Amino acid sequence: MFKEMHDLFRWAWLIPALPFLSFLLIAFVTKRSKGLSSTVSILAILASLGLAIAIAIGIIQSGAEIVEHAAIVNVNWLNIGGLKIDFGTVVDPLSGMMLFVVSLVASMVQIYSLGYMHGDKGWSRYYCYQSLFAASMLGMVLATNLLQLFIFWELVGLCSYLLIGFWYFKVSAREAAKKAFMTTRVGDFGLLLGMLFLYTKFGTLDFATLAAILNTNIQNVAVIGTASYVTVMAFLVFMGPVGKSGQFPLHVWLPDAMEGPTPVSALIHAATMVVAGVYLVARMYFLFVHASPSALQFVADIGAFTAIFAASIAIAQDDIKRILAYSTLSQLGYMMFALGVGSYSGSMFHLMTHAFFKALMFLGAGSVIHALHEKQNIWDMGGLWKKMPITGWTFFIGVMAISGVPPFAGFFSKDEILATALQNGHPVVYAVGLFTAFLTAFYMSRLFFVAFCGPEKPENHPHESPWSMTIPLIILAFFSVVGGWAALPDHNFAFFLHYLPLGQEYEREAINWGLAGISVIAGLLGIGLAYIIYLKKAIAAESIVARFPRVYKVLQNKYYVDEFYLWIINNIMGGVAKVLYWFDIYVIDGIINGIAFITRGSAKTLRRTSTGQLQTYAMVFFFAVVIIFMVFAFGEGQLTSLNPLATLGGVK
Amino acid sequence: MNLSNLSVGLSTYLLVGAMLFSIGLYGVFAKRNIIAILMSIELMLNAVNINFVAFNRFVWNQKSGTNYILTGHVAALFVIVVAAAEVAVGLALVITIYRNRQSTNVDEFNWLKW
Amino acid sequence: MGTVVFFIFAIMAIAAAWGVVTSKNIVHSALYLVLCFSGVAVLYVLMNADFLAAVQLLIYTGAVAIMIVFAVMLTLRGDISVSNTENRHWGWGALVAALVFIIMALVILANPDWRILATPWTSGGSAEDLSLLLLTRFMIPFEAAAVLLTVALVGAVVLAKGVKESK
Amino acid sequence: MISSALPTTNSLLLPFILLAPLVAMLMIIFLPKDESKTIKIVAAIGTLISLVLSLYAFFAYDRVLGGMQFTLTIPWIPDLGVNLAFGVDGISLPMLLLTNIIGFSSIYASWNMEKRVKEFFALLLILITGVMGTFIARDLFIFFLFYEIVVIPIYIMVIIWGSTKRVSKEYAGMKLTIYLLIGSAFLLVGMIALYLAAAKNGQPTFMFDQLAQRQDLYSPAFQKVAFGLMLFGFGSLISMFPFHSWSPDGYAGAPTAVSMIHAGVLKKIGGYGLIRLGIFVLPLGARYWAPIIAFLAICNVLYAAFIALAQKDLKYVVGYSSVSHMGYVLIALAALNPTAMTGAIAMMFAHGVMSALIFSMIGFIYEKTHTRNIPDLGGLAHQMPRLAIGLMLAGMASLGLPSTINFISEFTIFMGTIHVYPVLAMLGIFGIIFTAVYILRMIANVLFGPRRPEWDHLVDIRGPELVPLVICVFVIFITGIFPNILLGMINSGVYSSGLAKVLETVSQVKMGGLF
Repeated sequence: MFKEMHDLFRWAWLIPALPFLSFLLIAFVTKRSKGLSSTVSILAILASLGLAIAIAIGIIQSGAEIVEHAAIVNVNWLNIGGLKIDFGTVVDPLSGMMLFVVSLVASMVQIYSLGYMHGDKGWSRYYCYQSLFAASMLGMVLATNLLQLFIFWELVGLCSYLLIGFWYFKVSAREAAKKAFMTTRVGDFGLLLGMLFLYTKFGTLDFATLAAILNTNIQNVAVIGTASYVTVMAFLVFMGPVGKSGQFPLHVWLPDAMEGPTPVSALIHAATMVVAGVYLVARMYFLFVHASPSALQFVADIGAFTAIFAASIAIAQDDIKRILAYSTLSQLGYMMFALGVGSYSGSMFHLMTHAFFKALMFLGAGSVIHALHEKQNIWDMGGLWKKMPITGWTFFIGVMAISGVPPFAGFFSKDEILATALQNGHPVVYAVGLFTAFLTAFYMSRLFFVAFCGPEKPENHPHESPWSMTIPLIILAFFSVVGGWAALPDHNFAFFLHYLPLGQEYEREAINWGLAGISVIAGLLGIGLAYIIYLKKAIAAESIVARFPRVYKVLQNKYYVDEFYLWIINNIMGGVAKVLYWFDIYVIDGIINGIAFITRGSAKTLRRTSTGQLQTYAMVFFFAVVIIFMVFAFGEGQLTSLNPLATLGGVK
Repeated sequence: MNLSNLSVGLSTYLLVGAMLFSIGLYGVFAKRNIIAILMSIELMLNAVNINFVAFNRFVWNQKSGTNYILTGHVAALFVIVVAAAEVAVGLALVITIYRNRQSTNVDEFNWLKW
Repeated sequence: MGTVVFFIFAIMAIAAAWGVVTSKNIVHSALYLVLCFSGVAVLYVLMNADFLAAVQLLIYTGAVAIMIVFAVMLTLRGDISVSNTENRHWGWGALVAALVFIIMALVILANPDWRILATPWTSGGSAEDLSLLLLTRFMIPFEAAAVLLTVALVGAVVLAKGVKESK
Repeated sequence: MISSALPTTNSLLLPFILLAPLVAMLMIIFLPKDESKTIKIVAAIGTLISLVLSLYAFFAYDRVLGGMQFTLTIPWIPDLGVNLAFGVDGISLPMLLLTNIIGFSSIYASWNMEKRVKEFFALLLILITGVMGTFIARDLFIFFLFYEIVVIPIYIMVIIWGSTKRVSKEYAGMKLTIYLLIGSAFLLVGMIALYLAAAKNGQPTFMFDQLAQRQDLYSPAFQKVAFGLMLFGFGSLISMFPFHSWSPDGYAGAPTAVSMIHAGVLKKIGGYGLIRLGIFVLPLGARYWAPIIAFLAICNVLYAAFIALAQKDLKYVVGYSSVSHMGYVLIALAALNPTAMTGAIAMMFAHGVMSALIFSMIGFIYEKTHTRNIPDLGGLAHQMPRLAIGLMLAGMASLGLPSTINFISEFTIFMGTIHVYPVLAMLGIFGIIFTAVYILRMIANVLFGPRRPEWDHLVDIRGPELVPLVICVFVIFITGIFPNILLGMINSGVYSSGLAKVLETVSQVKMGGLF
């Protein structure tokens, strides 16, 4: 059974290869034909989806066997003295889950875009980028080593850059794309450095080999070095995810990335690319486990802080996509701190469910924006539920899912994370997580009540979106409901994603309904509060704002982090750049020009000796003859041996 | 003082040549008129010729073998030929320059200046 | 006898050369030049170079001197009595020339190999001997000299005639 | 047939590669002035032949056998030991291929040239020939000869076809030439010193391999001095800080083709020479100077990257960026280990193709808009999408995007240097952030943003103008996706030429450095 499956797993490389082929086809052949481009792209991603589903089924059937022996295929990619890198595919539960999620969301988004991008001038270009993104993302998931992962990691970054700036004529889109690339680049710096240290120390970047070395030699200081060395590497590697997954100091690019087309935001900046960081930490989990506890504690702290930080900002935002963006940040923080507190499977579970419901909500928001002709402010909306029933219902499912209301998907994953946090002795993180869950429920229901309920706005003439947009919504809504049931009856998602640090045995844990109840109550409280404020208007939102004007202003301005970075870039970096440029022009070049000036000056003086008079020249010539003769005749040292007078009897 | 004891040897001729040469050199350095300079050059050439002939007379005369005989004379002859050619071309140049510049004054010829 | 003749004509040649470079009148200079050449011709005779003496008289005292006089005639402007003045650097020129002379004299006088007195002349020196040499041993230089003279002749004509401005 | 398999046989392949552009140049000289189309076609064919032949050489080269192949040795001046010796190994072959790729592209990048076409292409072909000659020479004398040949056409081309911006083109050309000549003067001194030292055993030679074999004739003190001289010479060629200031001014002043060749390959002669002459022949000197080179290299990386941030002229941005990238090559050379060395050569190749592409794109922008001032440009992707793709891909390659050869080169360099100079290498890696900042800023401000009506009349690049784009992009990505094509070759060069052995020996030598 496993053998046969293994044959299937050998074909995993086709999953990224098909979209890549479609990318090449669109770029070089079908570019001019809109219909053909989208058809090629969607067919490719659907084929990948089919293959991903087949592989996922194969993994589930293989059970424990594949957990212990991941199906790895490697082909040499680069082989030079001191550096040997393979390219390959790894099929294990983790990658199988990611393959399924990515290809599902990607194909939904591509189908959805048929309606959303209708009539756009850059249609073929859009599908071209989409295919490239799908290829890179799927390739990243399948990577067997850190460098391969990094290559695709950067490629998804490139696609993100291209797609954020898809409407390149918009200055805001252009700037957002630039910002996204630069910010993630800062994180990549650390990741690259971590990679280099890892290779220098262990001579490989292969995940399996690295894990084996670390697992077997962890006490061996000669091989590993001290624990602090591993810790440093863990911190460096973590910088990459901080950038890519928008964790606290480098989160600034993600909200701005909403300048891209909404399906892009759904795919890249909610469901797939941004979770790449989480995925990377999960892949490299052995490193974090073997590092000193501070590494994982750091991951947990950063994640938890991001979760609450972004959630608090989301409360004060008015733009529907920005609210969703901050919500994404907050949920990413959730996944990150889940990893930090040791809830590996919980984090992956949340990654999956979040992909479903966040993609759903983004696509729903896209549907709304499409219907309202590019209006994004939630206060300009209202009463959309009646006019757009499918969008409304599916969005409602999304809100329920993210708020952690059972039986929707978010409940199970969130609960698992919170339960593990408390169990593993992180009460503060647990509290933060719980409060974030409350905030999440609050701002999501705020969004929902304001935009979809309440009175209609007369100036809006919304209508339900075409089938190409609603069908993906329905499919994603379906997964947002049932996605969490994978954990039933117990917290057994870990069966799919088995990770055993240091040979621990997996223990099946029942859902602690008491803890679950607390988090459900937190969610319901949030929804209720939003209901009271925004639908019943029992408490006027304005009065709250009026009571805490400063707080509101700070929140609305996102704690001024952007301004701070801008100040650094403009004043510090720009200033240094100007100073150095000044130095280059006036000091370095000045020295050069100074030498030239001295040369020219001395030449100006010396040229006076060139009178142009032949007689003077002749005179100098003969005078020189006399002098030379004198030197020969009366001089000492080497020249005397050439003295003609010495041979002639000498005058000396 | 017996004049016949004051014999004339090679070095005497060479001294005469050297004197003529130095006078010619002075002329080349000091004269303004380009024709005078040409004349001074002729003086120097003559000085050289004296040397040729003198060496031929005093040194090679002593040596046996016909190979050396009169080589100095031939050299002098060639010098005269070259001098004649030089004078012809040189004077033609002087006339050309004079036509352009209305002057034979070397002080005014400073085209070689930077 | 020969000694007396030598000194008379050597001193004459040197004095005439002095006259060439010191005379203020360019025509006088030219005449001194003729005198100097003649003196040198006599020195040639004393050194048994009869043919060279004849050539010296013909070419230098004759042709070259006349050409110089012609050139003077063709170019002369202004006062003839100041036609051949010294330039500003004549002092320096004199110094350098004197230094060169002193060095040459030192070399000449210091060299014992050159303290040679005349021995009887044995080598001929007639036009016949020379022509034999020129047409055998120095054939190629001789022809080259012929070519040189022709080129110089043509060159002189072209230069003196002046090139017409081409369109 | 059998004899061709023997490495000792003389091969005429390299002379043909060298002669093809030269013959084209001679044909151009005899073509009438007005036949500008024919002139361009002849130039293109000449370089195409070279390109095809060098591609053949690249793939026909036996990587297992290694060493110098396609050799040709003709004694030239036997008394001095000068041989007309050609040959390529895994180190020089990529550089030869690079020269031809860029040479061919540069002909097409100047396809719209109208001023003194005949002279321009004749000089360009001389330039290409000269650069090629330096890379295939196996004899120091020939190497130097070709290097000097290169300088002259560049000067003339900058002065006549250059453009005046911040500095006048005359100043730029003068600065460029004088820098190179001063560098080569020091090189000449070092070369003669080396020659004399090597001739002590009575058999004078200029051959690189024989010079390298006579290690026992060079005392450590001599090596230090001679390497210092060469470092100055080659360092100013590769724009090592603080001898870099010719580079931005020169590129800004030079016409497109010259910028392409200069930044693309000519600069690399510096790095190539440091390897071929410096490290091979004077390993102890290299060891002594290595920490200084590494330090200056990091100055290059960060200093130039910062300055590039403050630039407004496109060519200045790229000029400083190229100074910055050369820092990576230099620190890799200073690391003195095979991995870094492979990375350095790969980086030279990668940067060459990339800068050729970026300069040709900027050349087209300038040709069409008559400005290179970034604030004046904007939204060019509307009018010229193909050009935008080219510039963007070049920019991506420049900032080391994976799947471009630049990334692998940088990665290899970092891999080779990080354990030799941890702190400096980290600072160098930090430079990639600044690179991203200035490249993205440039791309964003030139290509993207609202449509500007004043550029609506611009026509996108088409026809022959596409050639540099297609070739360079193809090379960047094909070698980036299948790096073994290039890095395998370089690796075989580093190991089979004995460089790895030299490096191993030198790394075991204990000597007091400066730091």
